[in-house]
Amino acid sequence: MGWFSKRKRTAPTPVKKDDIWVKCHACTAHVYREEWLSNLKVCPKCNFHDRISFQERLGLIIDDGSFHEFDKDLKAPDPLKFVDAKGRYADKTRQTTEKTGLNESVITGRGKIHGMRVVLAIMDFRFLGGSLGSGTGEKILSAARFALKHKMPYIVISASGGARMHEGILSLMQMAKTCAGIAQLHEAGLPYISVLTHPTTGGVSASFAMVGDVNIAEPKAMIGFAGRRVIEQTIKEELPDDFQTAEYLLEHGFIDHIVQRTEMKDCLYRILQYWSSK
Amino acid sequence: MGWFSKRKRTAPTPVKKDDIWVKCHACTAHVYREEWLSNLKVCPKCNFHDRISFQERLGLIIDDGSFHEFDKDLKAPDPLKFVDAKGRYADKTRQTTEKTGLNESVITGRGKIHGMRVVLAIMDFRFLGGSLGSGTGEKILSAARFALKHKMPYIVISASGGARMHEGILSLMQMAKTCAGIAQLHEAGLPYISVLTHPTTGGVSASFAMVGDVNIAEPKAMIGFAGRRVIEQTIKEELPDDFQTAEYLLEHGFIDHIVQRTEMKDCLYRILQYWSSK
Amino acid sequence: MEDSFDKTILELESRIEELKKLNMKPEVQFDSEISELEKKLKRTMKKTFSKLTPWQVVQVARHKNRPVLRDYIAMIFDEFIELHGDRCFGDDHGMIGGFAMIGKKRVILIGHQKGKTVEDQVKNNFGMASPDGYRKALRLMKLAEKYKLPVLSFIDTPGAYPGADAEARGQAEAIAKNLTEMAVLKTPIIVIVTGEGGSGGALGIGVGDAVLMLSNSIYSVISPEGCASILWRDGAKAPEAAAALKLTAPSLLELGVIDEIIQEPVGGAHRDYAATADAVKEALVRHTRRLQRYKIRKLVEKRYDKYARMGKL
Amino acid sequence: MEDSFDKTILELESRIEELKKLNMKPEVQFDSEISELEKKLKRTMKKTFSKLTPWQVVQVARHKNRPVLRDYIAMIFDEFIELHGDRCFGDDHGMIGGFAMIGKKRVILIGHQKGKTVEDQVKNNFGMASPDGYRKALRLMKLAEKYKLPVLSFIDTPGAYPGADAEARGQAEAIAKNLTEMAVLKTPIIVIVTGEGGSGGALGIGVGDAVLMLSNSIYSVISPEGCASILWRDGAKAPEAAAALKLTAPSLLELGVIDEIIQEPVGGAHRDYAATADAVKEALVRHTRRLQRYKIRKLVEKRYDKYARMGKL
Ligand SMILES: [Zn+2]
Ligand SMILES: [Zn+2]
Repeated sequence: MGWFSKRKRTAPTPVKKDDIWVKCHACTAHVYREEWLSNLKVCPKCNFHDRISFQERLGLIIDDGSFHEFDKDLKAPDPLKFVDAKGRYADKTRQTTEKTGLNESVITGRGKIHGMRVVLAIMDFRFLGGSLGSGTGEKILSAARFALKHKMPYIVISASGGARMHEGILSLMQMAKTCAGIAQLHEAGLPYISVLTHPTTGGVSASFAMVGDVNIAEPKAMIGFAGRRVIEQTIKEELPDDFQTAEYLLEHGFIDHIVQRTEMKDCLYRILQYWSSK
Repeated sequence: MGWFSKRKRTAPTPVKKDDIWVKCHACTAHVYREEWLSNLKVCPKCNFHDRISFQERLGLIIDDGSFHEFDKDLKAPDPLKFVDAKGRYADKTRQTTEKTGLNESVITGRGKIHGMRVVLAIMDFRFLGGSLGSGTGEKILSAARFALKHKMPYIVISASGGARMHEGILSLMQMAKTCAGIAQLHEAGLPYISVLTHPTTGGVSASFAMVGDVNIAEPKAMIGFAGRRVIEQTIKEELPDDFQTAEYLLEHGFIDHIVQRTEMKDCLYRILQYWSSK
Repeated sequence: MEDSFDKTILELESRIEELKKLNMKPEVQFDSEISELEKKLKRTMKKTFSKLTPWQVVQVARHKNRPVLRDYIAMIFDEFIELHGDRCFGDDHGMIGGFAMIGKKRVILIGHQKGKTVEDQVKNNFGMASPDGYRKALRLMKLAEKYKLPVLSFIDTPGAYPGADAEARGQAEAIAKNLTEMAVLKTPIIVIVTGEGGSGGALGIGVGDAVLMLSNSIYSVISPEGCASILWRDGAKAPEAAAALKLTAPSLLELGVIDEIIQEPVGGAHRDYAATADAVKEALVRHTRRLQRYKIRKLVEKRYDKYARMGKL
Repeated sequence: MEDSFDKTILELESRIEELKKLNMKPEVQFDSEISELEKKLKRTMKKTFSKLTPWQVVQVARHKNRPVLRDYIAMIFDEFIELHGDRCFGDDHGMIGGFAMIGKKRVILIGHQKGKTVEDQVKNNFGMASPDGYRKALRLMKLAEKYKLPVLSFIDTPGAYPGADAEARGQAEAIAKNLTEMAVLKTPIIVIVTGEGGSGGALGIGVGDAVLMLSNSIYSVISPEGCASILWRDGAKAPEAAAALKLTAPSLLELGVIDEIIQEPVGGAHRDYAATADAVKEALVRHTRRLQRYKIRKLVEKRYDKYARMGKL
């Protein structure tokens, strides 16, 4: 369930700042960098929706200027004082924060979608592969509590390689913790929409990301529990190309709807009207 | 879903009163009639549990003298004034009653299992193949209401070829009617145990028989929705021998427990202790 | 269609069609003939359809051009956001559903999808749903309960899919569970039979506070052919069986199984999609509005009472 | 077991065994030697097991003779009525459950079944449950809720089964659903980790009001081998990873993830089934009794609060 193992098979976009080409992860086509960027990092050849930053996502979903962030200063704790071959986990998070400006793998807050008030969590893969740390879980739960208290819909946009092994068992416990928050929304009859983007795997797929009233995915997003290589070792054969894609999960009954990035905002708005109409 | 079509593949035991042999439906072995009868109509070779009358069943389940029958005089109505090639449905039911002493395909009542009070419904295949008529549904629902009112556990022992087409749509509606009764028991937290005996198919399998808190079956009972021949015509290939047996359903997750006829009473008692203990 | 009750109608229709084509050319003029034929067609149609036998109604209910669910969605609903999957095994195409808007009402829509093209029909199993389909429908009904949305359920199926895999994955369990859950679902359920109401496969999404039926649709415990081959030992006796089974809307209304008949245009739904859709929409909106006035507890109580009375004559 | 921390112990045990066999013959007499060796064994065992490294604990937790769920069922429970199936797809043998009686308490028991014989292990997938297993467990927990029975959940799994079919049928969904439902299940849940608590596969039945752990069991987000091969890029660094992951009972108690450690007999559970079973039984009965005193609403509130605090340091 570690995000590192996942990161290997979803290597970062091999784009150097000065490259004019981008190679698509999904279809391996080479695309003009400019074209790809202006297309919101969606491959014009195969429609693969690559990762985007939370800022980009926010701009696509939330009305300009309406976002108020929660727990902005909450930093990833280091409960295990974890040290591995490369050094201290605490140093790693600090360096990541310096590099990305992110304190954790999720940003939470409230905002408006076409004027409708929502609570929102957006995961960002740049922070340790979007892994599920104690800070991640805390923020996701705390936003759920806000939604519960103010009777607002809750939307979580996932992008994660899974658990964060540097926080050991406490990373695992975030699965239970976040699901407890979702369970309360379910009991209160409040909408919870899960948006699964590339990639949503491991512990995140096996917790809050999979229990939406509606599960929406972006085209070709990789979504699954176990890693592809682990599965191939288990079953001793190669997996089909579409295995663990959004389309595969749709066919197998776990995704309600696959939506283009550009249409996500409208889609969320339209769906939530079915709740807010009362 | 008609019981007639089913009856064909589960032809009545080819026993003439004067025969000393019985041929087992399941393994086709020839068994001494006396041995078979003293073994409660269970094949000593393959353990197939053949059909028994409600009187035999009652004796095996309910404490002697504790049974009080409900709706004893309720007779099968003829809502459609149904007439087929062989004549009037009303005549058919009358003749069946004369022959079997049964007014409907189910007998309901209250009684005791090792001193514990229960409400019970026992289907009897002799009455028009245990088909689900309006009288059947009425009695099953009415017994469920008694259980609800008196906060007692409810046990239904099914044996049915399915719907009773002579009552047309009203036979179908008994599926909804009986399930409504079971739904109320579920909501009230009252136990409902379903016992599936040979055969439980069609409309009965697709209603009250399949939604027990615990579904118990007798060994080798045929249980299924569609008829075997219909399925073979659909898929254009032969089905495995164990298809639609209790054992097959256990493997596929729909039966909790397969229990010998002789142990059914103790099994029901032990299970219901898990509710009555409070 | 072995039955040729509409032979005259079909002939008239094709002649009118021909003449209309010819009429396009400037050198000919068939206006009066067309008008004559159209009057005749109208008379014949009215006469024929006013006294269809049950077996003829079966033919109309199964007509290859009869509108299917996706037609109604396009014609009646202002929005449809399809939701997929049973969250367990698969996404059945023979049973579809999602959020939908009818008039100003937001609802959860579920229903069988028969398909019209061969490709569609294969994908949808001719509207015969699998356990995954019934489980998807139940999931959406539970969502309706949570979001306090009424459920509109469209029935049009020859029956639940009788395949080996459907049995293995619990066709019986899936239908039984739906019947049990629908009996106590805490939101209004409006059911409409638009074509074939085939046995347990229909009832599996058919328990409702209001059950409506198009005038030429059928609802039966078994197909007339199946019934005939068993009780008459002759599949050709299907017309007799169709009559005996009382599977037409007026009989079902009398038996208390349905609550209202929605009149189709003369000639059947397949001859006038627009008028059919209008009638369906009006009825659905009216019943939705009516049922939403009830307190939920009262609604569920009435639903229970209704089913408890079924067959109690 | 690459680690030979118990080499001396094993040697002593086998020598004692030998001498005892010889001692059966009348012509020899090794009583005093045996007694000497037994004392030494006891001392060594106590010393070794009082300061096991995390990696050594991993070895003990995975020991091939360590009691599995069916052993506990035989030793601890006065009755077990196994219930089968998820009512949807299958009956997973890697996850079992049913009605069970412990002392005078009636409960619903669920848990991973690892198996000991090769045949068993294949049947049970070495205690790696499939989606069907998690769904069966949830069904039984819902039954517990209805019958007002406490749930006892036994964890012993390397992880959820990582097969292609398990993915196709929704391993992620099944676990996620369990976590969500267990968070608000209206009956006491007592969890015990008896061997390996492997990641999401363990947590999938691991949300509880009381979470207990046998002293030589482990509970981790990833196997030490997996962690080492990723973070150390060398699977042989598993001992380092085991230490870093803090996967032993005392660490987990300190982190607030578990509520109590059940002390195993010196030498580990596999050396003394009876004493282990007694300790497990005592703890389970005690916590069941304690938790049954709460009002359900209060119990669920406390459960929520507990998980809401996880990792909030
Ligand atoms: Zn591409
Ligand atoms: Zn036999």
